[in-house]
Parts: sequence; C-alpha cells; structure tokens
Amino acid sequence: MSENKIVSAADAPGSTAPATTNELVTAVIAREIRDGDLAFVGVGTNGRAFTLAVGIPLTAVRLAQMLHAPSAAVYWGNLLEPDLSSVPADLKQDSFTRWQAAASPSDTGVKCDMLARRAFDVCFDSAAQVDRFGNLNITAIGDYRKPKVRLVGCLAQPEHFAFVPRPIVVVDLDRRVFVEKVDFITSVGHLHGGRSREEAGLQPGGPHLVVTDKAILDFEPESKLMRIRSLHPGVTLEEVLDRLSFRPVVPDSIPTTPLPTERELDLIRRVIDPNRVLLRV
Amino acid sequence: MSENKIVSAADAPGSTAPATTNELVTAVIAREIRDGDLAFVGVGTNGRAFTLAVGIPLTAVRLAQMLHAPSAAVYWGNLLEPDLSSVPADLKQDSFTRWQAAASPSDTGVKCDMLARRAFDVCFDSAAQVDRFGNLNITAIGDYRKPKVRLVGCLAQPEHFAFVPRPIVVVDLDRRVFVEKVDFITSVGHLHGGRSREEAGLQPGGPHLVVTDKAILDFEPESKLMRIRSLHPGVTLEEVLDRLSFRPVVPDSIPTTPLPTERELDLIRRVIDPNRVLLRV
Amino acid sequence: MKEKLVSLEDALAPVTSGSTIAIGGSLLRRQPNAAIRSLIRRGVTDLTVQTWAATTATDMLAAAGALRRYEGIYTGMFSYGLAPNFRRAVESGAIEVRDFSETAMVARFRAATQGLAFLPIKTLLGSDIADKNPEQIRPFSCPFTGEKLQAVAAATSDFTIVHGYVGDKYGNVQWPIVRDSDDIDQMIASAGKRVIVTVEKIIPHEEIKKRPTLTYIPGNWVEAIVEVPYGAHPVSVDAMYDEDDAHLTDYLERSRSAAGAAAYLDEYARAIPSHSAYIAKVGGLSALNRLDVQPNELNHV
Amino acid sequence: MKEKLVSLEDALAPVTSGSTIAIGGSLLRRQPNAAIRSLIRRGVTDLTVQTWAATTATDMLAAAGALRRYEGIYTGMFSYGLAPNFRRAVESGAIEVRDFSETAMVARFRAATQGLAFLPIKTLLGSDIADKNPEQIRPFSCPFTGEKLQAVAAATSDFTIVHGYVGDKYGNVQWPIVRDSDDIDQMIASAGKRVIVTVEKIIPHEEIKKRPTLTYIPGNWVEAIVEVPYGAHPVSVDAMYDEDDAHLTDYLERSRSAAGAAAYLDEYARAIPSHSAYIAKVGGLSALNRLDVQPNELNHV
Repeated sequence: MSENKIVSAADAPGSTAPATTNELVTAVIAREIRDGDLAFVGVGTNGRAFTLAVGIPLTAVRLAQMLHAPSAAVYWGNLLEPDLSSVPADLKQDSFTRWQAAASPSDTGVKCDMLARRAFDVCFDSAAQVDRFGNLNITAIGDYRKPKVRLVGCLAQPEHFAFVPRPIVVVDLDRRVFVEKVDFITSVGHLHGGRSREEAGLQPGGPHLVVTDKAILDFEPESKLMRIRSLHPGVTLEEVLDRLSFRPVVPDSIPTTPLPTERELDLIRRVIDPNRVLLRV
Repeated sequence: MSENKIVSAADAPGSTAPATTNELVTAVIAREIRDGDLAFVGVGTNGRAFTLAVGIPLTAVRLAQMLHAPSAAVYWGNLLEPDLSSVPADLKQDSFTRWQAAASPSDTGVKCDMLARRAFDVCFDSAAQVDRFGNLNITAIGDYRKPKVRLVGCLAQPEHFAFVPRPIVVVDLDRRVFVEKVDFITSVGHLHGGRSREEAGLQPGGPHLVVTDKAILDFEPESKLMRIRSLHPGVTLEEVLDRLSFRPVVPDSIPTTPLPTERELDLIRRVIDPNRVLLRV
Repeated sequence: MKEKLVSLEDALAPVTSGSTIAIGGSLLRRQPNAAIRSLIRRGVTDLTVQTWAATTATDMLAAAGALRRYEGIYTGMFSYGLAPNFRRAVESGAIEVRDFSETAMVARFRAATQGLAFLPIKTLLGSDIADKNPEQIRPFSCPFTGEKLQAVAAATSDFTIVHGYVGDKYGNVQWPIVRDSDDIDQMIASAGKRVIVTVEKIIPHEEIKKRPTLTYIPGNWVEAIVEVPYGAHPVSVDAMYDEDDAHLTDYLERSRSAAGAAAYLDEYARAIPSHSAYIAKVGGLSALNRLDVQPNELNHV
Repeated sequence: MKEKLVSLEDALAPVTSGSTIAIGGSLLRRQPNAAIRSLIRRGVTDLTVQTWAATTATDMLAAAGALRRYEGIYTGMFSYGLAPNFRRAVESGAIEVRDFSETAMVARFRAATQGLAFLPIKTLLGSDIADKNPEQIRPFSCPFTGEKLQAVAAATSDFTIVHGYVGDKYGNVQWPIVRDSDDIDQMIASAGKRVIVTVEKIIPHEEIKKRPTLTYIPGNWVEAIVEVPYGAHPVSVDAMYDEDDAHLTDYLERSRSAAGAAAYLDEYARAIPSHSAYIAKVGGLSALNRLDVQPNELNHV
C-alpha cells in the first residue's frame, strides 16, 4: 500500500494529520458493524497480511464498540469476546494465552458449530485471488495437483462464505489478485453469478463488501457481479479498473469513500491503537 | 433375594461363613472380566436395584482387578476409571463429586462416542423385562402409548447392546421379568433369534450372559435362545423353570455354579466391601 | 457486551403455553427447579420438553399438568426411584412420550448445534424406540458404505433453560475446576435458540475473564441470566450443595397421589410469589446453608 | 491401570513407512516435533498425514521426503509465512493433497470418534474442495428435508501422535486451567486407533486423580506415553514456554532451498541419537529455560 504512510509509534499522526488509507477503510468497516454483531476474525500471518486479516478488522470492531455498537464482539482465534481494550502488544504465544476473554472453548468444534448454525453476523477474509463473483482462493495458484504456488489451504474461509450473512473481503487492489476466475474455489462467493449460489444448495449470503486500498466494492444484486461502490479520496476510476483483470459493474456516478470523522481518527490513534500495532503496515 | 442374608456392617460374615448369593454371582462375573477390559457400569437407583446395577458389577470388577485383571477399568457415571479402592460410602452428590478418577470428561457425548466406537468390552444391565432372545425393556410395561407401568426410559442401554461385545445382564429370576416377548424393545438383544440381529443391521454382539440369583444363563449359539448354563448350589432345575415364563434351552447336564474361593470371599468381605455398602441387599 | 442480568420473571416471560423447552441438568444435579416453579406459578402449560436424565423439573411440570409432550433419555428420581407424577401422567395417556437413547439424544442436540436437520446413528436398529417414532428416526443408507443407518431429527426448541454455577452480568457461565460432569448443559445451551440461564451466583466479569477456559456457556449464546441462589433446590449443585433428602422424601411422599402433588405445588410454587419467598418457605438461607459442601481447594467459586 | 510409560523410540516403533498418522497441535502450539524428528531419524517414509493447522511437524516431514499424502485444513508457518518445504514438495507434485475446511475436518475426526463412516456437512457445496475429492466428499440428500448435503469420510488413521502438557504413567494427560485452546488434540486423540502421546512432564497419578475434569486425553485411549521436555521445540507449549524465534528463523532461512532443509534435518534430526541429544544440541536446558513463560497462579502444572 504505497501511499499508506508507515509510521512508528513515536510519530503516530496527531489528530489533525490526514487519515491514512488503513484508517479510512477501518472507519468504513466500523460503520458496517451493527450493535450485537458477532464477527469472526482470523489469526492472520505477519506484515501486510496481518494488517488486512487482523489489524484492520480488530480496530474496526473496537471502533464500532466505542461509537455505535457497544455489544458487538469478535471470535478471534480461540477467544470468544477477547477484551479489545487490551490487545496483545506482540504475537508470541504467551501473549495470546494471557489475553483475557469471556470464553475460550476447549474444543475447536465449538467455533465450527457456531459457524454452521449461523451464529456469526460478519467475518473478514483476505485471499490470494478474488474473482468477479467474489469467489476466493487461498489454496493453490495454477493446477491444483501440481500448483504454481501452493498456498495455506482452506482454514474456515469456506464456512465464512457458506454461513456468515455479511462477509467482508479485505484485500489490496491488484490485477493478480482480482482475476476473472479463481484457479481454485476455496470459498464459494456468488459462484457463477445470478442464482447459481442458491442453486448449488447454499443459503443466501456470500461476500457483502470488498474493501481495498483504492476503492470499496460490492455486488450488483441481480447479476452478482462485483461493482464499484466508492473511490477513495484522490483515486480515479481508471486506477481502479487498471488493477482489476475483469470489468466490474461501474455505476454512472461513483461517490467518494467518506473520510473518517475527527472522533473516529482520534479513537483509532489515541485509544485503540496508540502503539500502531494493529495498523502498522 | 430371599436367601441372601442381609447383614449389617457390624456382623459382616467372617471368612468362614458360606457365600451369600450376591457373593457367588460377584465371583462368577469377576471371572468374566479380562485384563484390559473397560466395563460400563450404570449409576443405578436404590435398594436391590442398586445392588444389581452397581454393587455387584463394581465389586466384581474390583475383584478381577485384584486377582487376574489388574488393568480392567470401569466408566461409572461420569467417571472414567474411578478409584475402585475407595468407593464412596454413600450416594449423596458430593460423594460422587469428590470420588477420585483418572478422568471426568465434561461432555457426556464423550461417553456416548466411546460406546459407538466400541471402546467398551463389557457392560452390566438390569431390566424390568428380559425375553427369551435377551431383548430388554426398561421403558414401558403394556401399551407404549398408555402403559400399565411407565419405567425410566432408555438411558444408554440400547448402546450397550448395539456396541458392547460382552454385555452381562444382572437380574433376579422372576416370571414377570423373564417374559416370552418384552412389551417394548428398549435394547436389541438377539432380536427374534437366529441371524435376525445381524439382519437388522446390528454388529455381532448382544447379551452374553444372564446372571441371576438362581442360575447363570447364556444363549444357544445358533438359535440365540436363552440357555441354562449353571444352577446355583442348592437350586433345582424346576425352581428355575418355574421362574421363567418361557422354556429356555436346557442342556442334558447342567453344572453347579462354582462357589467363590476362600481368597475371593476374603477380598470381597474384608477388602472391597467391608462396610457392606455394595452388596448390602 | 450486552447486559443480560434480569429477574427470574422477566427472563421467563417469553416462555408461553405451547412452547418447546429444553431443560438442563442431569439426575439430581442442576435441575433448573426455581425456573420451573416460576413457570408453574404463572400457569404456563401445554409444553413440549427435551431433557437429558430428568428428575424434579420434569416431574413437577407433569404434576402441574403442564406437559403435553416429552422427549428424553430418562425420567426418574435417581436413587429415590421412579418419577411419580411423570409416571402417573404417562400411564393416564396425558403425555405424549418419545424415548431416545443417549447417543440418539446427543445426536439430536448436536444436530441443532451444528445447524443440521439430522445426524446419523446406528444405535436403534431393530428397537421399538425407532419403530414407535418414524417421525423423528428414519432409516437411510451410508453414502460411503451402504450400511443401514438411522437419521435422528435435530432437537430444535423455542427456549432452553439451564441452571449453572456462577456467571457474570453478560451471561458468561463458568464451572468449577473440580466438579461432577456428565455435562449435557453445554450441549443443550449450544443447541438452543433462546437460552435462559439461572446461576447460583453472579460474579464480576473481571473474574470470568481471568480464566476463560472455564466458561462453558458463553454469554454470546445467552438471552437472559438470573441470579438464583439454591436455584436447584431440592436437588444439588455439585461442588456447592447437596440434595435435600428431607424435602425430596416429603415431595415423593406427597406425590403418591395427584392431589398430594397438587397440594405440594400449591404450597411451594403457586402460592409463592418469588424465589426469595421460596427460600424463606423452606427455612431460609440458614437452613439451606446446611446443605453446603466443603469447597474444594482447587475451585474458585 | 496399565503402565504405558515408554521411551520415545519404543512408543514410535510400530509407526512404519506407509502408515497414516494423525498429528496434533495447532499453529505454533504443541506440534509433536520431538516425535516427528524421531520418525525422520529412523527413515520412516511414504506417510499419509491428517492435521489441523499444521506447521513445523508437517513441514519437516515434507522436507524429509516422508510425505506421500496430506489431508488437512492449513499448512503454513503462522506468523512466519508459508511452509517452505511443504510448499516446495506440493508444487513439485510429490505430495498428494486433499484440502478440507474446518467444519469438514472436524466432521471427519468426529465421524471416526463416533464409529461412523461419515458425517454430514453443508459447507462445501459448489467448492473445488469437494469437486477435487469425490472419493472423500460425496453429495447426498437430507433424509428429513431433502436438502443438499455432503458426506465427508471419517478420518481413520493407523496412529495418532500428539504432544501434551502433563500426564501420568498410565497415559492420562491433563491440560492447565488457563491455557490457549483451539484444542483439536482431544478430538484427534478420541478419533485415534493407536494413540501415542508425548508430554512435557510425567506427574504422579495421585495428582491426576485429584482433578479428573482436567484430563483431556484419558489413559484408556492411549497406547504409549513418553516424557519429552520441550518436545514441541522450536514451537511453543502454551502456558509453559514460547516459540523459539531464533531457531524458527534459522529453520526458515535454511529451508529456502531443499539442500538447506536437508542439511538442517541432518543436523537436528538424523545425526541426533535421542531427544536428550537434541536438547544438548540446541543449547541445553539452560537455553530452553529462557523460553519459559511465567506460570499462571491458577494453574497447577
């Protein structure tokens, strides 16, 4: 994310500095969180992938908790409703072990069952490939049997798209990521568009929003094709189209992604992530 | 059990007194327990029903542990491998809570799954009705919809007969109990005899032995009809037939149930159940 | 987090006649008796209940004529014998009974927990349990082996009522480290659509957060939580208090006739305005404290 | 009870080339790395593995060329990125991969635990996970609703290898009260035919018996138990020690080439006669003690 200024804890932006792209999308996501929502946040890896999968989602849910959704909660890793007011300062195991939470079910099946019985409202997903119908691939690039790039597998991403009503995809805009058709459908989004998802036997749902560093996208209700919802401040339509290897639905008029409010920026910078652990890169 | 002298702790029989019927059948069952066996023992109710369902089985497994099956174990109530050297002295809840054991799985499904994957070797079952093919009824006497006597239901008795290789039925001999056909098949024994059990889809197994206060019975291998295996000392064939409402298989020569050895009696009386808690009535 | 701490009456207000309720507890442990007395007091009737090893809660509902249908693995009084009121009602044909074995009932709760309409078992092949209930137990073939299996229908209910040890105002319920187990309550709660929990004691959320692995019912699953000390009386809460032998004996004695049981319910449920009045009626906390068991050094309740 | 405490080598002796093994641990927690190094040392190969979130154990087997087939939900290095050796082997076509999502893999282990050939899910409708694996994921219809479902085949294996916290000589394994969870290990152990457990520490049976609810793998399920301090190194045992960042970084650095990874395994697995030699090799207990975390006051390990 080239223009996302990387700042250290020492020079965290004051409340008057303009919003970074991470802050911008965090505020957009926060507004999608409703009071009472249970959000599934994955455990992520490191670097930028951590920011996308963990940092932005946790910051957004915490922001929503503080502003309009006090009873919104997350299931993070093994922790149901971890205390988002004290996110661990590092990723070492013992920091996770000591993170206080409402519950830490001993059997991972508890979380799987909650997914399958549709107990979650929102989830966050990154992927190596996203196609125009919002199908995701985190399994393999190229031929599945002898792939060009073997990725991590599946985790619970198929469950997210099968069972969570409002999945939010969080990825950076890139032609290699946004492909016409994913090489391997790990998570079934809107499948082949139209009613194909329901015809495959899945319940209504599928990806709801695609949050990127350049634009926010959603899906056209009938065709289920990816559609541009808003462009981030200073980003042109051409820049966005250039970073997609398929043609999305382009509305006649596209609004600009609303900037975070001063209050939102202040909470993110001063209260939620003062050490820039979550929105570091 | 009329001739089973009820003794208080104060006058527990000395090692030279003749064996009671409870002691006799306990020794018979103990010899059925093999080293390494895992036995399912139910939680029972009170009085004579407790002796049959809990007292005799626990004493028998402990006796087997001390003599020839040191690694035999029981799953009792919620406890996997409770310490049989210190059986609680009463049936109050806190005595169960404090009974030490190797494991006490928090989810009752753990025990159900162990049954279904055939992790048990032996189990003990009492019933209100037992028929000539060893089917059991603990659900209802008379019409299921408007029964003459509503009993407790099912518990895990269907599982015992479906999944445990060597179930042992422990009941007192009584015409009302040993019926031609049970009013309700709670637990499928040898069903209608012959190969009917396997034809219904059940795996080989079903009741192995029927231990009563008058005789030991088993099942004829081909017909699966109940068969007299031995008569307790002093009991005549007529007495036994008189207490069955069907004609069992009667071999030409029927041995006498072997008496407990002096060592067995001594262990039961002096070490395992010195206060006559398990074999009280 | 959302505060869910309410009064017993408010928690149970949505439970109306005709509801299907799953009831927690096993044998003489953690029957949600205070909640059941409250339902009886309000005259809720025509209930379908789903239970594990049921004792007092189900028997009192039967005595009150509030049970239309029963689905479970056992109803009795454990070491006290058969359940007199349930037995009388079933024998009179007043309660529609569907029996299930333990793996079958576990499969039913698990199916609801997993968002599935059924789960497979092979326990009840050839049994009258299946024969009498084709509506909820259906034969089918294994898609891999072709072997005979049975599909048991998910145990879906309108409300789930359990009694737990300690919890916080957000509905997070924890168990002691050393306890009896046989814990169907987590399974029943996970299967529930609207879960109402009574607990012995409300403790600060700060205490809950320190040991999240002891939370067996997360607040996220819970609609309402109520503090009801001795809420399982006259049965026990393991690690906290024992069953009340004298009270249970009296209950059973009076339950030898329908009229006696009705008089018992008049006295201990219908004429009692609240759980605190019930506590006063049975002798007050000083009498109940005598049922307390010694705390285990490992526990923190 | 039967004594099951043996040496690592004796415990693993039955595991031969061509076996199917289920491997416990999740991400950088409780990977049974000491056991895996022992299998590599002995030259066991042609393995099929079944895993949850796999990291070092599976990646080392891949580096050793010991993996024929893999079935699991994830293989990577968690916060360290992709799993280099596994990735290289899969990309070369050397490992047959079958991917499963979390509910699918849970259903597979549960099916084995429940003695069933399959369990139903509805997660993978329309996905390539199902499309590429008709052998283990089959469509069928719900016997009640007729809705589309998928049957996933039971995860049956020859051996199950997990690394636990503490246990007794009879194979009873307990977890700490405050720990990380995501605990697939109980599920994997319950699904296993022959379960081999390594633990950080053997403690007296008398200690186990005092808190039976903390036993997550009962000795009854276990074939062999082995005391292997720091047996998960270079990953962590939550509540006991953290991952070894320097060692993991070195492993990943050397794993940038197949030759580098082979040299790593020569040095840390093949040329090492025992786990105690491994401990000496990585700097001895004094070096490993530096990874220890502060004990939690609530724990008793």
